[in-house]
Amino acid sequence: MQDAQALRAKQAADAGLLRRFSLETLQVGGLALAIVVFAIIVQLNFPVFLSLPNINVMFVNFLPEAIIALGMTIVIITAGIDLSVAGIYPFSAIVVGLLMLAGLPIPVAILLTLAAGAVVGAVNAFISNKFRVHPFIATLAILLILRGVNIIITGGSPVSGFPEGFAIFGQAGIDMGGFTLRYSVFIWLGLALLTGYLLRHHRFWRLSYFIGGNRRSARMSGINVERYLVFVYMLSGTLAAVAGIIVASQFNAANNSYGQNLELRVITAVVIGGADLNGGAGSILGSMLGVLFIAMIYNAFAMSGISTYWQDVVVGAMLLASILLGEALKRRRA
Amino acid sequence: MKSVSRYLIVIVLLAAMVAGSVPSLAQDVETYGMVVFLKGSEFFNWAYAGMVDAAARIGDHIEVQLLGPAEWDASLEAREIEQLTARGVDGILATAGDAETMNASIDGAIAAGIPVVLFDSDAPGSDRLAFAGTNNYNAGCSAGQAVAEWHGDAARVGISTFPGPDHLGKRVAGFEDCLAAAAPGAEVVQIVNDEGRVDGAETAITAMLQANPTINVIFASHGNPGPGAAAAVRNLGIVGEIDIMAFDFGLPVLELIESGEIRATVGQNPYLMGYMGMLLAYGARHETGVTAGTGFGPYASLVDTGVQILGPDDIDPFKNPPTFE
Amino acid sequence: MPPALEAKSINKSFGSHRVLHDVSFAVQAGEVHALVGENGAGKSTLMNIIGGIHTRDAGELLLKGQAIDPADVWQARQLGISVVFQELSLTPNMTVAQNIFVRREPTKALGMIDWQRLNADAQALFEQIGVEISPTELVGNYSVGIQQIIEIAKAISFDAEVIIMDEPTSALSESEVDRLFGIIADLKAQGVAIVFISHKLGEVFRIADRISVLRDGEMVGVTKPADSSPDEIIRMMVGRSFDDLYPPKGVVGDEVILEVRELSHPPLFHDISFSLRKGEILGIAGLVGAGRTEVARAIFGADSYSSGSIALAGERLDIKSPREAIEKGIVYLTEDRKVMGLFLSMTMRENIVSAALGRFVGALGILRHKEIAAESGRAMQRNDIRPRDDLLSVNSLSGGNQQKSLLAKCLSANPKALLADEPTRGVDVGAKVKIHQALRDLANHGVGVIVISSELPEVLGLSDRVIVFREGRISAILAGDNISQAEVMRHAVQ
Amino acid sequence: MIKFPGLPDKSKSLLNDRSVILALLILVISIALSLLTPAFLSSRNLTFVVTGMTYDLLMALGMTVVLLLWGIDLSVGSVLGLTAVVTTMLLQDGAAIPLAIGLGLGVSALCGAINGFFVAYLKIAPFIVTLGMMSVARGIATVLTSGYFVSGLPDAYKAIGQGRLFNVPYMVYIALVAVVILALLLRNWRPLREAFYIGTNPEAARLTGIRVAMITMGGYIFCSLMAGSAAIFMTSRLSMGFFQFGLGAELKAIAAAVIGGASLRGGTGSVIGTTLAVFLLALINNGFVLLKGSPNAQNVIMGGILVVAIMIDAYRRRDRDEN
Repeated sequence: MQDAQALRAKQAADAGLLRRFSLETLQVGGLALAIVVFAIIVQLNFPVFLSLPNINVMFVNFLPEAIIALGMTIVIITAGIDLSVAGIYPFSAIVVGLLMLAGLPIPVAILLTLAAGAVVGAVNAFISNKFRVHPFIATLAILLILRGVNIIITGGSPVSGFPEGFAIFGQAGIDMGGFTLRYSVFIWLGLALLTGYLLRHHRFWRLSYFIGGNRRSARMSGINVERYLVFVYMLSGTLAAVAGIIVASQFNAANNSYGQNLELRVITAVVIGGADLNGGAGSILGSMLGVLFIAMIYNAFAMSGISTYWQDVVVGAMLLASILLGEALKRRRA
Repeated sequence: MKSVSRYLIVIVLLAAMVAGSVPSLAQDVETYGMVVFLKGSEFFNWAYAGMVDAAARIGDHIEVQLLGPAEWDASLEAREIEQLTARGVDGILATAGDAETMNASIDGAIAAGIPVVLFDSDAPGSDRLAFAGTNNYNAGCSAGQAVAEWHGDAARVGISTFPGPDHLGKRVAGFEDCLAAAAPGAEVVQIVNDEGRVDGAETAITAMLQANPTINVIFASHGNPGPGAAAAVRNLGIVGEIDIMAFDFGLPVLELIESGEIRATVGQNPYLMGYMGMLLAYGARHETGVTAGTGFGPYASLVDTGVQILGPDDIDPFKNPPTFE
Repeated sequence: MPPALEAKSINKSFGSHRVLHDVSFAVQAGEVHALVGENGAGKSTLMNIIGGIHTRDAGELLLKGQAIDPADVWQARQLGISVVFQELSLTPNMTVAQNIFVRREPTKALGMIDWQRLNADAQALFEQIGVEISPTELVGNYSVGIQQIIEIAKAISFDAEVIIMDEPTSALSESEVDRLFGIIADLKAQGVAIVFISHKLGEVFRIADRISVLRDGEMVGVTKPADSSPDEIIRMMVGRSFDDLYPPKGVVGDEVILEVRELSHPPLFHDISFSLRKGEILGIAGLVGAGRTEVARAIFGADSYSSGSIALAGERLDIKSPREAIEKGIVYLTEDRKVMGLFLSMTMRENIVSAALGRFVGALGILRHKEIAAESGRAMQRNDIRPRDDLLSVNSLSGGNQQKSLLAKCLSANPKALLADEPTRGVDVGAKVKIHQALRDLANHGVGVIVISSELPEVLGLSDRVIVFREGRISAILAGDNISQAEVMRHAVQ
Repeated sequence: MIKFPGLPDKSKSLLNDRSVILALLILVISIALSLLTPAFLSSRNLTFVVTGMTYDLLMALGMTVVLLLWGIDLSVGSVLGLTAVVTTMLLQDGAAIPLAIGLGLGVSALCGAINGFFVAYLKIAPFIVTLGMMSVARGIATVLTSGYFVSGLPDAYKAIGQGRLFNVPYMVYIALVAVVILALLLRNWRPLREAFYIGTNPEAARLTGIRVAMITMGGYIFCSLMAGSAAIFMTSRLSMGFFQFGLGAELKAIAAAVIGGASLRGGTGSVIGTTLAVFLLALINNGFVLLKGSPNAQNVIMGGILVVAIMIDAYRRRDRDEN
């Protein structure tokens, strides 16, 4: 009786503005607001900015990052990190190309490539689980190895000359007049909606929040954390392979140079989107907004003709600013 | 909610910065973009200077801008071309970090009616209108011939390069072929990976020279290993015993040529690449009625900007590279 | 009728160390069976074997007469055995309902969670056990006490036939303990078998139907509360008797060491004023969440306060960090030794001298290792920390010795005033006596000691005066030899 | 009588068991290399192996301290680039050498201070803070130089990296002195001893009266200063400044520190271990060139070494992790 009253009183006291919304809502909302304001200001100066062709380019250009960010979000929710995506991405672009050039039918080549991405992900998880090293180190090792492997299997030269039907995944699309709405956008949209929905509502996928929030208690709840992480890293690897296949199709070529610093761009986007590197927090919606935000900054640079030398400075500063925002919100609620 | 507003202030400042640099949107302004595969390189700055000067010659209604990824990633470069296409610029000068990767984006720009001229490295499989640049095989060849002249059959060469970029492969192949042709007794002893870095070149070349004391020539296949090779030779205290053939004329290379530590460098003509590129693109934008696209008319399809082997007497014109902003 | 759960001749060794030796134990349906023993006696290991965390080397587990062999916690729970762990198994960033039903969420098609049913189920569960907790609130927003109740609700939700509670009251206030005991009585009436592990003999005698005592991995006896007494149980636990858990009180001087005036930090605490005299042990009682820890941490500079003043030996202090407090001579012994007190993977020596490194530096901050070793050796002996090897990592010590190390760490800083927050939490009787004695010795040497404890007998037995906290305010300051538990409780709740 | 045995083995002793493993590996590889190629075992070659590893060593030492504090610093490579550019541009403009070096190091210290401030006082995850700084510092270096090489450095400045004593470059001595001093300090100096406490349990360290924030910030400043020192050596040795100096150096430094015994979970780290690890990696690189290995395989080898190091470490820890 006594405590119930005290509790109610406490809840009433806590029900300030900040408490009424979840942290996630606030962070995602703030980011969405920032995107809108930014877009309006750029639009006022460059009327072409919000034209459909330009918006299309913004999306298409960061499609690989967006797809990889889906997996990275879940990895980060489980308090992990996956640097190897920047190796898997060119690796799968090369592999799918080599397999097709070897005469395999397109669907077979794609399936084998997706499987290869999943296997690399499984290796990441295996090293991290089995040898109890932080995934940062395990995936870093795999990233270095893959960068080397990519050079070796291509001999340093590009792979190209893919069969015609392959273009459907990254180049072909619906003609919208001024531009082509690529099918790959739908692939991304489908994957994003699917992972977003599952992560929110599916019993198994939600376990990632438990694992990231308190690994020990996840174990106590009978979750096989190690096995779950294998799933998560395989997912991340597979999504990186999807992105690699799309980019190979988009450029009708594959090259070991693809994906330089891609891991950092993806992590930046996911973190700007509100995911917590300590695990337990993050959302697909937030991450996608994060990718959009970065895509807009890059595009605004191309638009404005400001020396692109400033690009790195601005992206870095935005990252820090968004973190400060997140911290400020958290502290205000605490 | 104070923190949110603080966040917004940052955004507004950023946007204001973008907005502040807006060019006047007068009707007759034409915008041309240059896309390079490694932004922030002295070499491409020369090319951009050529573009800027050519644009100024055409008239002050021409605006130019430089874009490109900070790291060597051909797919990022293709993205920049797509962004310029979406923006609807009047012409694009691009250099192909990887020819195959660039084809689709270049074709997309051409399809959108934007003339695309390649410079420095070509994408011959694309619909690009023209190429102005060095024939990399020939550039390597010139270096090979020069080395053959220096040492004849006695030449024992170590090469510093890094795996990946297409044009480096061509330079090395040209070097090897022409050296073999001009001096059949000469030999390429070892090729090392400098990871594209100056300090990487120093470490790798130092080790190479010790493993192979017979080496008397080092060929640097790109701009960075030249100074690294000089440092390596200095390390071993054999300055003067090893001839270094560098590539390009970055200021450190020039300095080392003056001091005698580098014997010569393969000088390309990036300024002309940018200058010609601009003229070619402008020519394509404003066709004259003379049939174009066949290599005859206001723009040619291939312009070889050539190379020259630069020794101590040839380097003065390169000592004051252009600056921007 | 076979017992609800029976363990027969369980043996378990870790490496060469034998933890359980032929232990047999049984609990009937509808019975509350207390399991007591010193730390390291093997209680937790026994429960971990029953709960599926550890595997046994030999022996049998029978659930209602059927042999079982749970491979992990999950399996054990599905068999009907739920362990309520001392370290909470909840995830703070998820809602209450999600935590309770993790992996068992009611789902719609394809494994999609049915959120409405999930929250309704949790609501129903809380109504069943008569508590008011919001299923949609994040667990992290509730106090440890409430979390403990959520944890128990989770155990109940498995339709458990056997519920094992490992020190369930260690973080609970008195009223929360009452609530818990009400729940236990209900469960008992429903025929659930309950194993109740606790150090608090008062509670054990209050609720248990039978008491089993473990000592050094062997079952030394089973008895009924009516046929026994706390003294006898203690004798069974330690193999010898204790006349008194508490040292004789000392002589309190007149000189005030610590003077706290109108310290406030709404909403946590308001207008806290008291003085601590030289040689005095001042007890602070009150419910968990009444602001006791918060005040101590504010005095120590670990958290801030909004108004009021603190003076040490007449000198007004403006302490902003624990460092300044320690330099001035105020030391705080934290209630949570693992998270906030000790450096578990570091050696005992490094732990003991950690707060006093400043005393062992020479020019330019270079440490004098010889003096450090000497100080650490002295502290090991003075506090009777075993094993007597200060180069072992603290990880490898028992809970009691860890707590003694924590005390040694605080003492090595040469405090003038020591704020000891739950100095004997989770510690067995033997270590408890030693810690009590150490605190009294300290007071006798002229140090002012404040003891915050949720165990009323401890507060009363140890303290010269007792301050009672209620809802962030001081509700009474009691002095004299004959303060009664009832009197303290009255001030704490009313 | 209580006995006082020597210092505990864990990370306090100059030679912990990780170092022994590394030393053995180095020995094995050295023997193999000297049998395989005569060029390896010359004092000249070894001198240059050591010279070549100096930059990596300085950065790995800085990283060791940051890892010890349960942090990470991804910005060291960029800070190196920025310091290199700032120092050489000042020299190019005619600034006095000490002034240029001082300002250059000042810039690196400032980067470290900003990292440290965010991490220590605002309590933001170091991974993200330094990721941001990585972008910002590299970006500023790019903006400053517009991509040009910086050259025309005074001879007296070049002498720092190129000068020799007994045929060994000065910077090797300086690096050795840095190793010895840091090893001693890590064992005996109060702030660095306190870093072990902070890395093991930051909250407990705070309640123990340790200046957690200040020491953490100091660690980041130190780490950046080491990167800045590497920049001074690199620019004077190569007689040039370039904004891309140090590209990718952060991953090398982290790998070396981890192979040398530091943990990403804080609280451990060894100067000797890190030094040996850097040496090991340099030896392998050297052997790779001496044996005329294919340049393409180098990355695979480096990644493979990291994996092997992880496995060895897991094997070594297998007993400790029992509980």
